[in-house]
Amino acid sequence: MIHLLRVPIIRREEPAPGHVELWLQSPELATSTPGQFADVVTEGMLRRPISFSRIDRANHQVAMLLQVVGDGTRWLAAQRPGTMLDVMGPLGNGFLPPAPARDWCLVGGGVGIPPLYAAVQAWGTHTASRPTVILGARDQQLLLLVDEFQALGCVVEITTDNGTRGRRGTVEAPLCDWLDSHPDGQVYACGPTPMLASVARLTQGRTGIFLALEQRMGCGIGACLACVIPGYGVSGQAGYLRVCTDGPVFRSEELIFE
Amino acid sequence: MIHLLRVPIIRREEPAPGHVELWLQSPELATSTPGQFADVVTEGMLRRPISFSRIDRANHQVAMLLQVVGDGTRWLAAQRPGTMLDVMGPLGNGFLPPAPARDWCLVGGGVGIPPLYAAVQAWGTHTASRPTVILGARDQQLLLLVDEFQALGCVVEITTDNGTRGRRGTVEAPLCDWLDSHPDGQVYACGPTPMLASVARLTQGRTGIFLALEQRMGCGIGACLACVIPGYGVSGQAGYLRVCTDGPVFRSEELIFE
Amino acid sequence: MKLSVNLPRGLVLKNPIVAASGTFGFGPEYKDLVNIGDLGGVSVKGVSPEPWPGNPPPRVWETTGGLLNSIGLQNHGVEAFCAHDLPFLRDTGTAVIVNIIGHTVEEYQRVAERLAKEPGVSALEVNISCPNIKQGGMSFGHDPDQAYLVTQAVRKGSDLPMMVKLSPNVPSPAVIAEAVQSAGADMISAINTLVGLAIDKERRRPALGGTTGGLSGPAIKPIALRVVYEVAQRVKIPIIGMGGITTASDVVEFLMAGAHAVMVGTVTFQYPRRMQEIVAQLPDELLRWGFSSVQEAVGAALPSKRGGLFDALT
Amino acid sequence: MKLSVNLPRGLVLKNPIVAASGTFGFGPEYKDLVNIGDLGGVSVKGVSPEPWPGNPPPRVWETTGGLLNSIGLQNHGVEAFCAHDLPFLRDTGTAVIVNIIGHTVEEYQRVAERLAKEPGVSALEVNISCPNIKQGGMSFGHDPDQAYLVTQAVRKGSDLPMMVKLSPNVPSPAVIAEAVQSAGADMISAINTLVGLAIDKERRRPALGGTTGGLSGPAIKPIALRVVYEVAQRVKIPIIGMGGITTASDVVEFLMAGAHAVMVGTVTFQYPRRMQEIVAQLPDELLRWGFSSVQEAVGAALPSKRGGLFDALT
Ligand SMILES: Cc1cc2nc3c(=O)[nH]c(=O)nc-3n(C[C@H](O)[C@H](O)[C@H](O)COP(=O)(O)OP(=O)(O)OC[C@H]3O[C@@H](n4cnc5c(N)ncnc54)[C@H](O)[C@@H]3O)c2cc1C
Ligand SMILES: Cc1cc2nc3c(=O)[nH]c(=O)nc-3n(C[C@H](O)[C@H](O)[C@H](O)COP(=O)(O)OP(=O)(O)OC[C@H]3O[C@@H](n4cnc5c(N)ncnc54)[C@H](O)[C@@H]3O)c2cc1C
Ligand SMILES: Cc1cc2nc3c(=O)[nH]c(=O)nc-3n(C[C@H](O)[C@H](O)[C@H](O)COP(=O)(O)O)c2cc1C
Ligand SMILES: Cc1cc2nc3c(=O)[nH]c(=O)nc-3n(C[C@H](O)[C@H](O)[C@H](O)COP(=O)(O)O)c2cc1C
Ligand code: FES
Ligand code: FES
Repeated sequence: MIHLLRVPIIRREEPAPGHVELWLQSPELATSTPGQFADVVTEGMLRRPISFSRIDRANHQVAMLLQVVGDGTRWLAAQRPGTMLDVMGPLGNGFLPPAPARDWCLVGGGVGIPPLYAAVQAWGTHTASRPTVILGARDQQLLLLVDEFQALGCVVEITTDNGTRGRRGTVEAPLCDWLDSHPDGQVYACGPTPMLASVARLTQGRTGIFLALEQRMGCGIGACLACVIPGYGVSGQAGYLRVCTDGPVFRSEELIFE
Repeated sequence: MIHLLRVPIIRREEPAPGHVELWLQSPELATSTPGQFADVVTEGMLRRPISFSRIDRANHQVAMLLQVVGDGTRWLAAQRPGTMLDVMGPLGNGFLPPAPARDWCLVGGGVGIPPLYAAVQAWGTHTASRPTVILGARDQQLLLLVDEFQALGCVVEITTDNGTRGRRGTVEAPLCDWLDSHPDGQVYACGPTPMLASVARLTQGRTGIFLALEQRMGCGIGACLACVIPGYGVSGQAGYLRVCTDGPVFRSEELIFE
Repeated sequence: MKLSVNLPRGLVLKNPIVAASGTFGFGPEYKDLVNIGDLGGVSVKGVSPEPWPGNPPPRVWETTGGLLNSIGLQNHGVEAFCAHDLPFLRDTGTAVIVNIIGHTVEEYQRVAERLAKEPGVSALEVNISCPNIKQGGMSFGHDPDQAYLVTQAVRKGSDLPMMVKLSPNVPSPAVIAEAVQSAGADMISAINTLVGLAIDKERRRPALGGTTGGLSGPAIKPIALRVVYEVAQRVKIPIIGMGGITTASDVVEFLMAGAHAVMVGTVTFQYPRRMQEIVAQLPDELLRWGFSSVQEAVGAALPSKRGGLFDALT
Repeated sequence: MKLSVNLPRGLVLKNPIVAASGTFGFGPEYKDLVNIGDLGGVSVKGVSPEPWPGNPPPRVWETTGGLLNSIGLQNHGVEAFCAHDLPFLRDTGTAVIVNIIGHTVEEYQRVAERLAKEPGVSALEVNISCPNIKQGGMSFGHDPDQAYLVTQAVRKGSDLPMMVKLSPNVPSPAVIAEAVQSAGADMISAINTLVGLAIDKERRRPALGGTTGGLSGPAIKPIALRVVYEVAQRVKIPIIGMGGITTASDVVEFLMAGAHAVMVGTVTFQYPRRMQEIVAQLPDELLRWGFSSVQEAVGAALPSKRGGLFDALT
């Protein structure tokens, strides 16, 4: 059930330079599954899609971790506790939890990291093994939630393009290592499309690989067909899938990357 | 000399319901003549033309008395002391002072009243007789600056359309009376165009009748030819005159009202 | 206040607020959020005889006061529409307007014939902004003769109330309106989007996957009002006006310019309930400007209603 | 960074920022506020052979992100312009572009001939959005043949560098661009305003004295970019782009879409010094997107520069 809500900001933090995390009080949003998102009114013509970095059902709270990239996120990041936001959600399909007996690994880049954190929070303790988390960024300053993942008991591997922290390079190398040592492992990935394309390529033939995509959106609820990406529909035919309602989380075999 | 200025609001008052008076600190604007105006940046695409209600050369201050009629004036009226406004001015031609030996009368309606008050402030004490001020409004609530005119020693006559204060009706009746008893009197008028048309008709044949007009403006400095009204140019030919630079104050014989 | 609008061939809208094609999906998408039965009507996204794939993403881009879209008329074809979408809409109690598209005159006629057989369709809206693939891709809506032929074919295909939707990308949409009126159109809807483009400086290419896109939203309202105002003086059939409407005040402007009803599009993305809010506010807004019914406002700013004052100096 | 732009027939702009016709008067109006010599050029308001009175007021009306104007090309004629205005501009050190208008082909030619004799004119800009009174008032800019004839006549009348200014109110401005190129135009300027209308609900009539007006400002930027992008692929002559520019970032978009220089209009009313600010910021803005000169950015988003990537999926 999708709701149109006015929800208060109850807490605001700045976890990294240019990033702001906003806690919202909302029983409706707190029913979300990790990977789902909300669409928020800012100042532009369209709402802005933002995932949940934390989902606290017990306390009826969710959080959003924003990177300031343009006018909409700048406006949102400037809001203070007490402000009411105009939010539509929860939207889209979230991640399915890992199969009880299978190992799992999370691969995140940039603002793809927050929904993965929500996933580990939700399932971290009910699974076969503690998950491995591979985080990539251009620079160490852009890494998000490293300590939080560690606090949940995850094995965290870091890569930076410029080598300022962890391995120099992309997430591909540590992911290859992990895949080699976990032949039946499942992967959850969220981040820039080229990263997701790598993950899809490296995991080809496996099942239980979930990728969360981004696309520019219009309506956020499946009506406008703006947010499409190439993939295979229910019929198995190649065509366009909607990130807002068919996703944002897809099984890798549903998607077509060129 | 026209200036592009950032000037601070130093005082803010609410002289009547829906009206706000803002005092600005600016040596440049304080050189203005009564009847001149400034063009202020608000939120729209165009600046908003506003006259000065007070010009205090000694203290380098001017005031603007605003009626809230739309988004621009609403924004301006909401600004607080300390805010810097983006103001262009002084603009246009002001009133010429009355001839030393002639009686004078001021006829004002709505937001046409403030510049007349600036005029009396500037000249009130240097003239043959204390001026008569005829103020018209739809309702007594919309009358501006009555006490202030009286404090300067003016004879104030009031008309309201609904009879809630002073004579019921328009400014025409008291103006006719005044004109009858002051055959050589000069008139200064500012207000809605139909009121100015009446003044022009009733004063036909007289000299020294000054009318301050309003028109929707583009540039405010004579470049776009948006703010025109029908009249006679320097050549004496009928055509369009610019309110922003040929006016806003015109001699009545320059104007054509139909 | 009576808000209902009577249109040709018995089409009745319970109020003059209709969801614009392409912004309200094929029917069920907004059902969690909008009480669809409260709307005057819903015009569904364009439906073609066979499925159309649409354009590559990205498909939307924001501009000042506007939205560019290059959806490219993606739809799963008239059969799927009749099977999966129409049954939902039919039961909502709103007028169901099916926006139809084709690449040839025959394709338009085929969709119209198919829909004529299907219960629950209140009216057809013929979108003539599609490229005519038999005539080198030039839009049907850019040429009065082409527009005439499409309208005539749809008229042959169906007895449903039919409106033809004008493109604003021509010097005189009123000429197209005259052509479709004479070909049997019952109503005009106007306007469709204006062709625009945005640059993605980072990728050094046009921002939209479809290169150009259609501009909608408040930015185009003055153009929409101009088209409605001009068309209203050239045809006798009613006009459904649209383009940039976001408030009840905007609706009154379109009525005064000559529209009998309006469609509301882009604003729904940001405020899904705005159409319902407008319906609720419309009576007060009409009264505010001195109108005691929708009908009274229609054309109130047209020269014919203003007794020749039209070109006088203010 | 080198900002100067070399254009046909020896026209050199010291930078690519030119004041758009009709928004900077006839020259001296902004002299208290703007250092005119810092601008790449000034295009003066349209000049006709005889004085034109213009339209009744009101002549401007704000819209979302845009401005409607119905000035109606008021001007005091070419003789008064040469006597009173040109001498001022000639001495400012900026390129003086004279926007010329007429109601017949002969009128355009007459203004061009008169200006060809006058020292200090850097270029002519032929505004073909005027109604052709010999052909029933249809705009010269809406028909390639009419546009051809006007351009040819101006070419006959003068050897000055000449640009023809396109109307966006046609399905394909590129077709008009091809016509004027073949008639001898040295450059294209684009776009002029779009025809719009506003309703004054209080007076129950169109808001503008001229009924309809021209829409300018950020609202039309996507349409302007589309026209520049399309024209750049159809003609070989340089384009001066405009429509809704308010920042150096906008300028880079127009350059990437294929413009060699730009004109800046409506924003000047609100921020008279914005053009100078843009000139100052342009080098940094170009560097930010990886360009080390104006020339490098020109057409960077065109398919020809993108090695066929153009229609690929993102
Ligand atoms: C399902 C989903 C989940 C997301 N979760 C997060 C999150 O948790 N934290 C976070 O910081 N960001 C997230 N994003 C990205 C976020 O939506 C964009 O950064 C934001 O919309 C940019 O808006 P802006 O006005 O600041 O930037 P501008 O560049 O000014 O935006 C202009 C336009 O681009 C759109 N846009 C720009 N970038 C993106 C993008 N990457 N994806 C979709 N639309 C985009 C905007 O919605 C808007 O229409 C998510 C995106 C999607 C689709
Ligand atoms: C020379 C001059 C002096 C003025 N002095 C004062 C004054 O001292 N105090 C005061 O309250 N008002 C004054 N006005 C009127 C004031 O400019 C308008 O009320 C104001 O521009 C309305 O803007 P808005 O955004 O609130 O209203 P909106 O109605 O939203 O404005 C829309 C547009 O209309 C224009 N506009 C609306 N009404 C007028 C008008 N009457 N004259 C000119 N443009 C208008 C606005 O500039 C804008 O372009 C003066 C006008 C002029 C021309
Ligand atoms: C995303 C989107 C998709 C659209 N799809 C269609 C369509 O399929 N058929 C059609 O006739 N119009 C379509 N339109 C145009 C709208 O119906 C409407 O004419 C236009 O958007 C102007 O109204 P607005 O400014 O209220 O949005 C679409 C508009 C948008 C924004
Ligand atoms: C008030 C006004 C007057 C204009 N007058 C003319 C004119 O005389 N000749 C002309 O070719 N264009 C004229 N234009 C159009 C502009 O030169 C320009 O093409 C248009 O405004 C788009 O640019 P902008 O969005 O930066 O304003 C005028 C525009 C405005 C706003
Ligand atoms: S954003 Fe409209 S369908 Fe996904
Ligand atoms: S407002 Fe531009 S000339 Fe007066």
